[in-house]
Amino acid sequence: MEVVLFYILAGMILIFSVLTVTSRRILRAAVYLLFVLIAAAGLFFVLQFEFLAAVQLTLYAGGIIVLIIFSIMLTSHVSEKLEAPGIKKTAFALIACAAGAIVTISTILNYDFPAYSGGNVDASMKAIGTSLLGYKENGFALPFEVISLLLLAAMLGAIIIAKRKEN
Amino acid sequence: MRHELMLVAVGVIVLIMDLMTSAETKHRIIPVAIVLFLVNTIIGFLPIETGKIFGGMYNTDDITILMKNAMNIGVFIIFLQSAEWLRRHEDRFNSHGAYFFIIVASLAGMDYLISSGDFLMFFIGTELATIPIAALVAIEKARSKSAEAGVKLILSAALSSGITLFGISLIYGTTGSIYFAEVSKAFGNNSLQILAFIFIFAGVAFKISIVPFHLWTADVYEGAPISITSYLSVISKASAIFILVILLYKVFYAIPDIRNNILYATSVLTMTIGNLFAIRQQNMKRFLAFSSIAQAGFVFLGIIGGTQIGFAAVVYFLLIYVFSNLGAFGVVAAISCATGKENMDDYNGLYKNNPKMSLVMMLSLFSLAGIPPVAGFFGKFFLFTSAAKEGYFILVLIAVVNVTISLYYYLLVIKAMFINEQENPIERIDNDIYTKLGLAICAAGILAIGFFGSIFDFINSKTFGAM
Amino acid sequence: MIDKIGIEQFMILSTLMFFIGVYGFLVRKNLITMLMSVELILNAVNINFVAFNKFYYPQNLQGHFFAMFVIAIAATEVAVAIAIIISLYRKIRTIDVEEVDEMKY
Amino acid sequence: MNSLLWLLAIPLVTVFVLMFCNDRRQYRLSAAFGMGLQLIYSFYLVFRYTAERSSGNTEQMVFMHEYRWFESFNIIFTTGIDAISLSLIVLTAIVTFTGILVSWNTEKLPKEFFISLIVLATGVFGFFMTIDLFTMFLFYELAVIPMYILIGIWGSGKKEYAAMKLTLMLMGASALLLVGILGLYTFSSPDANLLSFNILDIANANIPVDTQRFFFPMVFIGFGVLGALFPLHTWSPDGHSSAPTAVSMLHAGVLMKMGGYGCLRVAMYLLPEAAKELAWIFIILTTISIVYGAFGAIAQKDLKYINAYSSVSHCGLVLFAILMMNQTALNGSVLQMISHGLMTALFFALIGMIYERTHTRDIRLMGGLMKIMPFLGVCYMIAGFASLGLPGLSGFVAEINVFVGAFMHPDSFHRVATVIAVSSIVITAVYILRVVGKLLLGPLDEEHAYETGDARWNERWANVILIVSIAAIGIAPFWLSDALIKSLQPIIQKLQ
Amino acid sequence: MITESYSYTVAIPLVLFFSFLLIGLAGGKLKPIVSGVFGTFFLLVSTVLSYYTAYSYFFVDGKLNGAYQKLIAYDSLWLTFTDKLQIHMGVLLDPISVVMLVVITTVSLMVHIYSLSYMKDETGFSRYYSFLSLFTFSMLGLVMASNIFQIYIFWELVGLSSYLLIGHYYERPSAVAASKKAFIVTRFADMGFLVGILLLSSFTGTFDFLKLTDPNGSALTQGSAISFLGLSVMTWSLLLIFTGAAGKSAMFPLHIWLPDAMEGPTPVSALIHAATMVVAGVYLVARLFTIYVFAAPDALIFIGYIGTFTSLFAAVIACTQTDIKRVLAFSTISQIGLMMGGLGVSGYAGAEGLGYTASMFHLFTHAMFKALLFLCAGAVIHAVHTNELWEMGGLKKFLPVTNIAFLIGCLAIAGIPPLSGFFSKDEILTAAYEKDKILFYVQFLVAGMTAFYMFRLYFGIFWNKERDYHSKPHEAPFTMLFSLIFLSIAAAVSGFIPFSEFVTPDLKPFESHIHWSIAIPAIAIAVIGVTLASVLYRKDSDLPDKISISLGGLYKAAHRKFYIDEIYMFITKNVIFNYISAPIAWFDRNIIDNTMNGIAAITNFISVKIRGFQSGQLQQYAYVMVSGLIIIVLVALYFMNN
Repeated sequence: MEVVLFYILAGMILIFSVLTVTSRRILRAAVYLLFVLIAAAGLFFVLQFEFLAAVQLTLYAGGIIVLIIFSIMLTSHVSEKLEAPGIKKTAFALIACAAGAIVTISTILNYDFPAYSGGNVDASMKAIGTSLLGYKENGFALPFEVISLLLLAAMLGAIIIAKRKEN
Repeated sequence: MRHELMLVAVGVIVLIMDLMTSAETKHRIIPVAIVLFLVNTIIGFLPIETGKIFGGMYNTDDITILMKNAMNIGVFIIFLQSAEWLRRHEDRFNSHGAYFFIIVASLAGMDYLISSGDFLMFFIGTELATIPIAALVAIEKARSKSAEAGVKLILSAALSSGITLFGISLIYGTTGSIYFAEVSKAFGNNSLQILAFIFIFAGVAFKISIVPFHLWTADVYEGAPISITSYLSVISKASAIFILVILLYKVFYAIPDIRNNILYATSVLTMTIGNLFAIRQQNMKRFLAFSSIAQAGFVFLGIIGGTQIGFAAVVYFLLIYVFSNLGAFGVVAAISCATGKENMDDYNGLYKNNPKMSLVMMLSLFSLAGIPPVAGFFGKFFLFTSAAKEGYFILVLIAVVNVTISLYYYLLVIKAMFINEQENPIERIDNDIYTKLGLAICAAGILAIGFFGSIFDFINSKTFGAM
Repeated sequence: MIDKIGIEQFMILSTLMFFIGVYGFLVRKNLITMLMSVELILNAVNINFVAFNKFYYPQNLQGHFFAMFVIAIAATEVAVAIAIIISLYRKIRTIDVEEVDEMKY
Repeated sequence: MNSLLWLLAIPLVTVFVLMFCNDRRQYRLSAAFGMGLQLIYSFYLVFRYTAERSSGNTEQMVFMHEYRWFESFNIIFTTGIDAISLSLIVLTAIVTFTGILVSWNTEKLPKEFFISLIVLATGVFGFFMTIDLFTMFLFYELAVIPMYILIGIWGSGKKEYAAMKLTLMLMGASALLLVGILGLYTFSSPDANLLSFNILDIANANIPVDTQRFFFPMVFIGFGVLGALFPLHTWSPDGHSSAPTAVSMLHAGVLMKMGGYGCLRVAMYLLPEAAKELAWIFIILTTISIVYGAFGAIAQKDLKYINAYSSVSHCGLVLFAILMMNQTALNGSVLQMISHGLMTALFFALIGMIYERTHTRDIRLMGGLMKIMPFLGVCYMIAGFASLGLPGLSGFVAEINVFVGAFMHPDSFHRVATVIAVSSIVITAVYILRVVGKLLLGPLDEEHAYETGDARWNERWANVILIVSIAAIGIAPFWLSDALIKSLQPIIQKLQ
Repeated sequence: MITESYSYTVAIPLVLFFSFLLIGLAGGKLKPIVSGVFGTFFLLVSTVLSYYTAYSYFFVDGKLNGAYQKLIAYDSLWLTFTDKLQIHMGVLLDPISVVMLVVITTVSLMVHIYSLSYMKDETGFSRYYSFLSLFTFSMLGLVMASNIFQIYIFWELVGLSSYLLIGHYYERPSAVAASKKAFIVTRFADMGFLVGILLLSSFTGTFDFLKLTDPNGSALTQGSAISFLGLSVMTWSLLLIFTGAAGKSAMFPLHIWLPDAMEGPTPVSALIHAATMVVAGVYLVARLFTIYVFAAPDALIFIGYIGTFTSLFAAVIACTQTDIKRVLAFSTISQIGLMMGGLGVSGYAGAEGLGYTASMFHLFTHAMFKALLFLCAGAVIHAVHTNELWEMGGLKKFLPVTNIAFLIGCLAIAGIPPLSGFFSKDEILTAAYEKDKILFYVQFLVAGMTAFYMFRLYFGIFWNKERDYHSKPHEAPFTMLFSLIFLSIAAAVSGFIPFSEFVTPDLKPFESHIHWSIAIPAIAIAVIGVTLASVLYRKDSDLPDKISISLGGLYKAAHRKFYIDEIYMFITKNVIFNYISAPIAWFDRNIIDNTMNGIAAITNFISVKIRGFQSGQLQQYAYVMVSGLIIIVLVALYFMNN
């Protein structure tokens, strides 16, 4: 069951990823990206990280994609078709990415991964909550706090840039 | 942790004040922010406990504290130098508070970065240091270059953090931890981990602008407001170098050969290419951008041997680099702010009307070039010495040849200021007290650091060597 | 069950996704689509983290949290990036990356 | 305070005082006063040194003082002098002082000029008084850099090109030198914690011959470029001809000596085995230098170019002598450094004065100047005679030491090289007399509007000081030579 | 042998050095005549001391066990090369140096006195006297030198003073050129001298004459064993030293500077270029004679041949010159050639040393009569303001004293008894006859030619047709005449000095007497020469022109000094300047310099070429980044797996 699900999701991810980066209609690309993200959330479900899947759906699918779509609306016409990238550019990029992928995958395949040792991950809300606020090892209070600073700063930054001139 | 908390406090106070002041009185924030930051800088020097907290996510030791203090001083100087610019551009963006807050937050990010004990804090620190700054890069709405620079920075930064993250994920997968201490134990000599290491290295190298990850640098430096350019070229670069050393010698120390070969090659490439590009630059900011790329190449000479003294030389060099580069940027900023001129040709005959600024510029450039008796000489000399001690004579030779090339273009600026003449040289510029103070601090630092050998000895006593 | 799949499959998936993202970043002409490619990259990383967490290190939640923070940071990154892109768009009326080359050489 | 530190303190205080002066009178008076004091002090040092030696001090270096600087690298600023460095210090003091006298009427930015000049001199003083490689290198670069500004601002002709070329070539050379110095440092002790930059310490270290072979060329070329080693001498003609008078004096008179001194003190002394093995390459190069420079000078038309090529030839002789590695030749090389320093300073001073009056340096456009400026003319002839090695002037003493020393080698390679080198005395005579004939003698070229007037008091003093020094060495070389020989012994022992 | 009693001799040159400094530094402020008187006074002091030295050396205490001693009268260390090899400044007294002292001071004093009026109206009078002092100082230092390096030092200094004095009229381009030529040619020769010294000292290990010329010493044997290109190293070094001597003494082919040197004031020609400096080469060979004769007889033979050839060569040219000073100059060359020839045929011990003695004798007498001739020529030129022989004539009635003096000089040089030249020349011819007949015949011929060209000069000046003079020539003032008279007497009587009693190679006197079998033919040929000259030149006739036309090319060649000057000109101007110097200068500016500039240009070129990387295209940046990353990975993995 999970195996099948995995392959379905993986297939979805790959196909939609490819579509995301190749579709010439920008809005469609955004939608394909959404599918990729949802599929990834599906994978998280399969791996029993329900909370993360939820975060993925809300933040990514809900937040980021919406943001992206808004910005697309602001900057381009919906019907507009993107120019296809130059052949040379595509070819070079393909070569580089293919080479990268081949190298990485072959390295991965050569790596002697240990056997599956996982049991059930305790990704319950309680465990997540304790970890998130823990300040001992495997506690994530510090990053959690720091990221709030990041969010504040980034928000301010985004605001002062996006704000139109006041005159 | 005090440094970071202090910074957050300073940032928040400034931000609240910004909210409470009206548009007409906005400029009053500037002195307050500067004084607050000065207080913060001074407090940073008070003794502080070292150790690990948050289960090892956050480490401090004497050398990180020293580094943080140095960065504080640097940012203080940047604040001093940007006061004039902020006042003049008041109408363009009405948010001094945001400006100060973002820089302070970003600085806090760097503090976290160099204190980080795990990859998560490393990653968040990096992003905190970069993302808000990207916003500031794009802040000058009147100039399209500013926005272009912002786009280039944030997109390439995103790509680089993607690459780093991929590496981190592989490290996590193969070692089972994101904590440096545990990763280092499990890290070994196998292909996948080396691949992961290189991915992470690429991410950090991007921040340091190491060839071939450097191309964003010049465009971003040129487009950004000068104070942000100085920030990126000095503080951001310094912290990235620092964390690179920690990664190389506290985490990935098990692969000395590969590490050294990579450092060797990238170092040679970086200084050579940085220099070759710098030769032809006309825009001062772009010029300093390439010069700072080349400088980063030299730093690797201190890192490559992996000795304690080498690391001390790196920190010492960074300390000097803060003063030298900020001195140069300070002058560029003052001139750009007063006249809008940023080209080298505009500097012709600068000495005639602005002798003091020309002298500060000269000192800074000499320091960058490594000419005695200013501090840069000592910084470079020690980098080279530490590499030579480990037998990297050819590398040192390449480096010193590059120093000579770099001298050429530094001399071009000096030539413009002192030797060339033009009919209408830049008029006498009356800098405000902040700029003067900022330049004076730089000049004093450049002149003094080399003479007090104890500074280096102090650093050396605090640093760690190869594991 | 999940152990039937094997970590390699996850990793190949993520690697492919990663490089598809990189490819997108390298060829897409629109700044926003480049940003979307970055999201692909980050997601690929997340899959890795989560899979490793699940497969080998279930005793704690490091991979899980890492993925979470990555998502959060991705969000801020996108926010700021979009703000800058829009600001740029206001100036030069285009978001074609190939036309963003006022500064060069 | 250590007696040697005054050599740094006096110029630095002078620079400091200069910063607060505000008219030309004050600038030049304080500069002249400071450098005059330095000159007096350097003579006082000679006195102290002689007293020290006669009281039985047989240390290699006297007035040794150590100032710990960078403990971590074991960098210790160590001062100390022997007769070689002392005589070069005195030379520097003389040339600097006369340089200031010659620049008495600098119009353009006089304050900056004097400051740069004194900073340059400080570098040279520092270079000669230290015996640790780190500080030596520091002062070396300190002396080279003000050159750029001095030539660039106050120079003439293709000054920017010349300044850049000079600076880059010298700094390029210092790149090699730096690697060499770091190599010496690295191999100065088998124990990594006891590495040292101190020359005396390194001299005691047994550096493997393979290593020496690697570093010797670097150090030798590094210093050699400053000593105008063929084919890396091309900075010299352009640089000297574009530089203002005092700078040419200091550069040709003193800075080029740093090259020779460095070759002797660092390359030969610290890397003796490699020196013996590789000397032949450099003997060939320096022999070419000697003859090539002299022939080059024959074809020149610009007074400064003539003198610059002549410097190539004479400095070639310095390096040539150093490579001969015996007491007489080494003594000759030091004497030649001093002698060339004095006479080339005199030459450049005179060329500057003549130029000031005729507004040209092209010898084809001048003639019969002896008639209207006899004092300068006589001085020029004396300089010329010193240059062509006339007995009674310093050049002769130096040259015969070199030739006699070089000829002590019984093999034909050295002898042929020596004979070729000896031939330079004829070629030198040719170009010197050619200039003297065209410039000073013959009918007066009335067409050129000469500013009449012979030397002014400051110029007279400058010339007289230099000429007296040249003649003193030429007439009574024994004292100097004897002191030098004693100080050369440690180096010679290493080279045996 | 070191002696204290002669230590005052060191003052002989030093007085003059002081005089040089005094007049030279204060010259501008003194009245010209005061400088002249000062100079003359100091020289007088020197002269008196020299005479006293000569007296006490030769007649009081110079001799020990029947042989004259080499005395070191003064010695001080000047420069140390090594513990063994040192340059001393010293005074060596032996017969030849004492004789030279007398010669130099005498002639110099005469010239000083003569110049008081001769140079009276010239600018640079003080300068002239200071340089004369310098010259005399250097020359005295040269002859008194106790070691070969000291000789070299003063050798250079006399060269300098010669340069300065030739160029006295420095506004005349010809004088400047002549002085330059003199200096450079002798300098070139000195280079050989220096190399010779270096070579000699490198295997004998000493510069000291006492050691070098000790016939029993070790110096003579060293170096003879090592050979180079067929000759022993010793021979090489002595030949090289002879090069120096040849340069100074104007031996063929280094003679070219001497005729030109006549551009200097005439008294200078008398002093330097006739009596003293030009014989320094002879003196040098005589000084080293022991070593020549024992260690390198080949070199000595060579010297003999060179000297004799030069004497013939110069005599031929002298017959064709029309500038009276140049005739005298070639005559000088010719006579010095004879001296060299005399040295070349000499042996060492006893009467075999006749050549040596004769040579020094001739040096002595030649100094007197040649100085006399030059001073007379000066008086003539003073009177008629020209140097051209054919612009003079019939002066005997205007210049009676000069006429007589000149005649005495001519008779002396022609070798007519009982004037001095006869005795010395006779000894040279005798020595040659005994050693080498070829040399004898050549010298014999030269003797005749000498008589011919000297009387050609004499008759040309004082007899012949009277020319139109701008102003009536008048006799020289008293100071000049005094010198002429003094020197006439010396030239007339100095032949009676029994030189072999005093000056011999082995320092032991021997008896010598006139060899009538050689003397009579010699007198005969001299008389023939005089007669021939009298026939041709006593009256104005076109016979000389006819003869010269009939000689054709030969005459022209001789008149043009056998084109030696042109050859030199070609070598210096074309070969050295155009084919060596100018190309080197070009090479330096264009090849070497452009290599350096080229490095800079290449750097710049690369910089331009790679700027495409910085295209401003974000995606290209990213592409470089990604591909860079992948390349690093590939390389790293490759190295790891290998």
